[in-house]
Amino acid sequence: MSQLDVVSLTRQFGGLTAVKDLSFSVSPGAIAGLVGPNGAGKTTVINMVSGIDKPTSGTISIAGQDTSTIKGHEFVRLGIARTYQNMKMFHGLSVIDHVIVGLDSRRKTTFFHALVPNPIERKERAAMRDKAMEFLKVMSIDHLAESEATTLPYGLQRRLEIARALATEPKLLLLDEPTAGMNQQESSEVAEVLRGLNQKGLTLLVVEHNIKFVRDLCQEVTVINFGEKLLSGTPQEVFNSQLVREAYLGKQRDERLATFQSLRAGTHRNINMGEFAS
Amino acid sequence: MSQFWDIYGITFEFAFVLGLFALSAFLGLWSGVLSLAPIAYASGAAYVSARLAYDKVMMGEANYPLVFHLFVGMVVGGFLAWITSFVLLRLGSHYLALATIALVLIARVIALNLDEYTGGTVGIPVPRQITTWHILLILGVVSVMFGVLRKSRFGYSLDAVREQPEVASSLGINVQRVRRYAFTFAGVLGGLAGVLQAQLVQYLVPETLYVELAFISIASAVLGGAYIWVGPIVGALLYTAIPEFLEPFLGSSKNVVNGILLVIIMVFLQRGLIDPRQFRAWSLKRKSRQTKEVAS
Amino acid sequence: MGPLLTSQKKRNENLLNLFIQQVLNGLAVGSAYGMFAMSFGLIFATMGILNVAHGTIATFGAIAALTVVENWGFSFFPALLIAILTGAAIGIVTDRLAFQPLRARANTLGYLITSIGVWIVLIALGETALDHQIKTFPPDLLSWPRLVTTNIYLAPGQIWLMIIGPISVVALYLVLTRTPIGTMIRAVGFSDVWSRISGVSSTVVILSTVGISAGLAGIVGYLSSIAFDNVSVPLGEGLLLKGFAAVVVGGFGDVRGAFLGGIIIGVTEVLGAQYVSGDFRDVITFGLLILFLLFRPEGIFGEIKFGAAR
Amino acid sequence: MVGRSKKRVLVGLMTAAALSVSMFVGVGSVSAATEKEGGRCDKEGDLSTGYALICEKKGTTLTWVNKTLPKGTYKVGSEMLLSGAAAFAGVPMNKGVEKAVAEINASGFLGKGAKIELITRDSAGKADLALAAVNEFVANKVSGIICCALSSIAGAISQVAANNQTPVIIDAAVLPGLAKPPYIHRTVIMTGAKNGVQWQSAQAMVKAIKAKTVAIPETSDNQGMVADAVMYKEAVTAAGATNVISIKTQAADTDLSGAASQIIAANPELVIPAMLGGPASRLVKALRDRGYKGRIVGNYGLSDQTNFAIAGASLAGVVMPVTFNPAKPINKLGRDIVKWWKSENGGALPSAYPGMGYTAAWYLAIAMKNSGDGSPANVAKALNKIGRMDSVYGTVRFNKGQIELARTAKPIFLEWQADATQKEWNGK
Repeated sequence: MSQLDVVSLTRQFGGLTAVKDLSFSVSPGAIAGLVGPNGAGKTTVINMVSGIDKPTSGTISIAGQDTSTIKGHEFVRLGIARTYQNMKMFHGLSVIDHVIVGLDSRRKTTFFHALVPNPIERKERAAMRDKAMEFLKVMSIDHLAESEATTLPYGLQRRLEIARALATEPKLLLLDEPTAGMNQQESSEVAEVLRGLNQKGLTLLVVEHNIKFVRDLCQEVTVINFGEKLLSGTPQEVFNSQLVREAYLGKQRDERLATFQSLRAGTHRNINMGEFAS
Repeated sequence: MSQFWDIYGITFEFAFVLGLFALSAFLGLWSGVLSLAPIAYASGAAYVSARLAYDKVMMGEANYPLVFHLFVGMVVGGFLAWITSFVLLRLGSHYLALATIALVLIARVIALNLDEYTGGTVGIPVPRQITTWHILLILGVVSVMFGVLRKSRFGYSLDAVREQPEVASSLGINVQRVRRYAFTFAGVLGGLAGVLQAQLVQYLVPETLYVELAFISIASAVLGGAYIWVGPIVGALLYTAIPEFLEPFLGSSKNVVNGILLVIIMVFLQRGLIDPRQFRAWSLKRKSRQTKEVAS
Repeated sequence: MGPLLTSQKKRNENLLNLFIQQVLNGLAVGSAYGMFAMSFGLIFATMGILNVAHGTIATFGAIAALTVVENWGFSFFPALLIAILTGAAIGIVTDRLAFQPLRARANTLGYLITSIGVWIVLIALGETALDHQIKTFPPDLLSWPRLVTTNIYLAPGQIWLMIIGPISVVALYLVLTRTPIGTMIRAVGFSDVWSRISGVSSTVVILSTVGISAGLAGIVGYLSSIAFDNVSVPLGEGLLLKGFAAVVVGGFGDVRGAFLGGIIIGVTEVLGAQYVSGDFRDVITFGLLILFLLFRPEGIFGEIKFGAAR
Repeated sequence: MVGRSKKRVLVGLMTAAALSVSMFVGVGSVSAATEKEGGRCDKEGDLSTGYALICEKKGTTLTWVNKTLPKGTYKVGSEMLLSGAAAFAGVPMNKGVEKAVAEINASGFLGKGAKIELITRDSAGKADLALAAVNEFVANKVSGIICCALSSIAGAISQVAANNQTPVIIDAAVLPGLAKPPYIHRTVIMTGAKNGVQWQSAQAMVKAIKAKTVAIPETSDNQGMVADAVMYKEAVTAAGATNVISIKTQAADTDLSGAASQIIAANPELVIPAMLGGPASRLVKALRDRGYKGRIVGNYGLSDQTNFAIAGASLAGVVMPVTFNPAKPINKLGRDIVKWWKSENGGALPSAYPGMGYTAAWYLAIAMKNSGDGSPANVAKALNKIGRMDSVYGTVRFNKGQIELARTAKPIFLEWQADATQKEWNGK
């Protein structure tokens, strides 16, 4: 049984088809890559897999369970966590607070515990702080626990984002362009971190257009363009293919259309301007 | 001091109650929702409480105790908020803001037309039972609640939902439920504040709790800082105190100065007067200075 | 039998005439609400500004026109131009002073609060300008066209509302859909990021949007104050409250919807007062509002066509 | 159904409470000793020199005010509508109050070196601001408070002031039952009372034109106007009208053309708007524009000169009862007020509002003078002893804290002319 099975996935926005009849799967314990030029529909796919968006047709199964009737916030229970291309930090919250938010699904207190001072709440709060600190240590950012998250450098924010996702104790971690806006040095650090997590048993699905990063990190790769699958296989097979090269050479073409699609998709909220600078 | 309190006591009482209204507006903002609806719930709650008191008094009986009225206010406010939340929270943010304004307009029309119960345009007298101490006590209790809330699981959820609802959802937070809780709790607070406001004015007409108060409570919350509960209270105090302070000097042209002040504050302090981020920055700076000193 | 039948027929005729008269009254006031809702909605959809001072801008359009008519003997059309220019000028000045400084971290809430500040100031200034009175335009300003039959009467102001209302919808719709500046306005409504990518100068777009919207508010203030004999601060406040309602009914994402919303509110209001009860008039209007909130929360035209809500 | 009928009874009680006392105390039913004694003391004083009749003790002769206040400053609180929708009335009223206080201080009326310090607060018609102002006044130990143009606010304020034993002079709010001695007094003439001048004007017109169908449009969200509409209906029915049509409008209505069409379709011979001045004149214009040919009877709000700026020549033929005719003041006091107003306002005639403020302030000042020490409690006592005083309305008397025109006072019915003047109605 695969960790993730995507079958005939299609997503349309009005007249635009962002993803078309896409199928692929991720084996348990693997580091998988989903690759394609900007605007190929990668983020749309990951949005659907993480429950933020619903497919127009097709099915997504996580560890064998069909997700079509599952609500967005319940995907956590299936062991899905994700990061974002543009990170989406909570303004005004400190680093440790971000991880505490990630721990929400593990908390036992209810709304009514939140109104009156009570020992149950206090105890849980302390426990959550300790727990959050562990995740910060895993990502080696525990010394920044009290800093304002949005003031951190790019690379550290990325680590924090992964820590926040790990706090939900996922089995499958989805990473949307984890190296966006990073230099070579930072990219390889991230790759190192991810490898470490994978060794502890976490399955990873990395969405990227940085080919080198994917080639070095991933064991299985699926390439999509204009929402459709070009091919899938091992990195060697995929990246030597003529088809993929062409797709990448032509990647600048219609970039604006692609941006437009992501805008339509409602994912433009905090668009990272660096993305479009090239 | 006593002289001062005699003169300005009632102003402070109104300011504290405005603080409660501002807190209920703040709760909406905290969950990422711009809602003026608490005033509509306050109106409903105040009318129910006033009517109950009126019936008692007209029958020559003793009024219900204050606690009863406060309880009624909270229950009515919370119930109305909970019921309407199912419709309102479906709406997108812009529509929601408009729809809640519409709700306040609707509340007035209902109050005018249920004149058998509300007295219509004539209004309904409200016996005053509260003292300044009651109001302070209530505000104190509510403040403590907000203090606890902020660091609780629910407070974190609210922070996350306000900043990044999508992320919150993918972290397992039920965004709609968090918003509904906040919305209902805002209704409870609104109902409570509505009963207090009616008792302060001692008379209830449909315009006592209307659009203007809705805008003022939102403005107070934002002016004081809509990122921590202290903000709305400070905002409400300022919003009440500034005109009172300007009145002797400016007379009726005080309104122009008031308006300009509001714009200036918003332009230069976009996060309001009380900004927790600023505090964190200061405390971090102090800490780092201390560590430096230790190191050297 | 003969005379009885005739009187019955005459009575039916009178009832029909009354109905037509009231529908026309409703269309006139609805046209005012609709135009206002359109201008209010445009600025809300495009820039996220829920401008509560918008009604007072309409009042200022009327005040400025009244001033030039009374002092310099302006006629109808030049005064209309003055109303438009005044509305647009106040809109642009308040935008530069109060809204522009917030734009870097644009959010609806900040705009709302500053617009409350602007509102307070404009009301105080308007009351001073009018010396706390209600005023009207001299009757000889506008004496045509006038519709008078035995049973139906429409004042020239009402007729102009009914003429300019639909014209302004069509014009605004065409401007937004067929012209480069309209495309840019929609793009800004869609996402300011998108417009930045496509190299649209946001200042030009913002100023044109504010100018069009506030200028339209000036027109509404001017025409309504003529049609309803009411140059006063409450005129604008009334337009604002009904404008909220119209925008909820019609939706603010589409100028046609907003206008239609205003027409629906206007006609319901007048017919409700005539055939149900003046006391229940607002109940009917706001009942309609609740129905729309329940069953058609995104307005008549449903899907948002122009500015996407951010 | 039982519950519902019980509710109705309660509402009845509620309304009765609101309408109590003075609704049913019309002109001519004055009881107290003041009237009897007044027969002997009918030489009227001139207020501007500081006289009013005081009934020191029930059953004794009315006497002139003869006490004075010791040297010092005596505070008076004044809650006014200087901004907001009702400022059109509040601003001139405030000028009347200020004028009276200036006269009182300049003439040394209260006593040598005794002066009034006026504390004016703008409530903009908001109950919370008004209450805050009253509390401030009470804390400042004012001798008395002049206030309240809106009935809804008057109720709340009166309660607070009475609890603090501070006298209140209501200058404009007309809801029946607001005057409640010893602390709450009212100096606005209840023209809307049963058998009052409005009642008389409506009946006179119905009889003059033998009207059968009468339309009564009302401002249905203003409690004073709603009460007026009820009174009008009773009056015209009693005078012989058989078909009375009620039309509801609201104070903030943008458009009155619907209401006008509705009235015209009903084809009445007489329209009596129970509406505020501004909307009433807008309705008159809308009616005349639509070809309404019948008669119109208004209230004093319609007599204000500013209405001509709204309705113009459409007002011609509109008849309204007034208690003060600025074009033809009945006494020196009235002439002085008109002269003063004209000189301050480029020759324009005053509305009724400055006279209302002026009267309220003088009423309070007379009581302050007679209180001996200016303390609120004694001022309240002194207020209750004022039997008659001179005013712009002529000699007025006080009955249970409510001002009334003397029984002999002939109502003045004015008729608008097409040239913006007003003449006394000839009864046709």
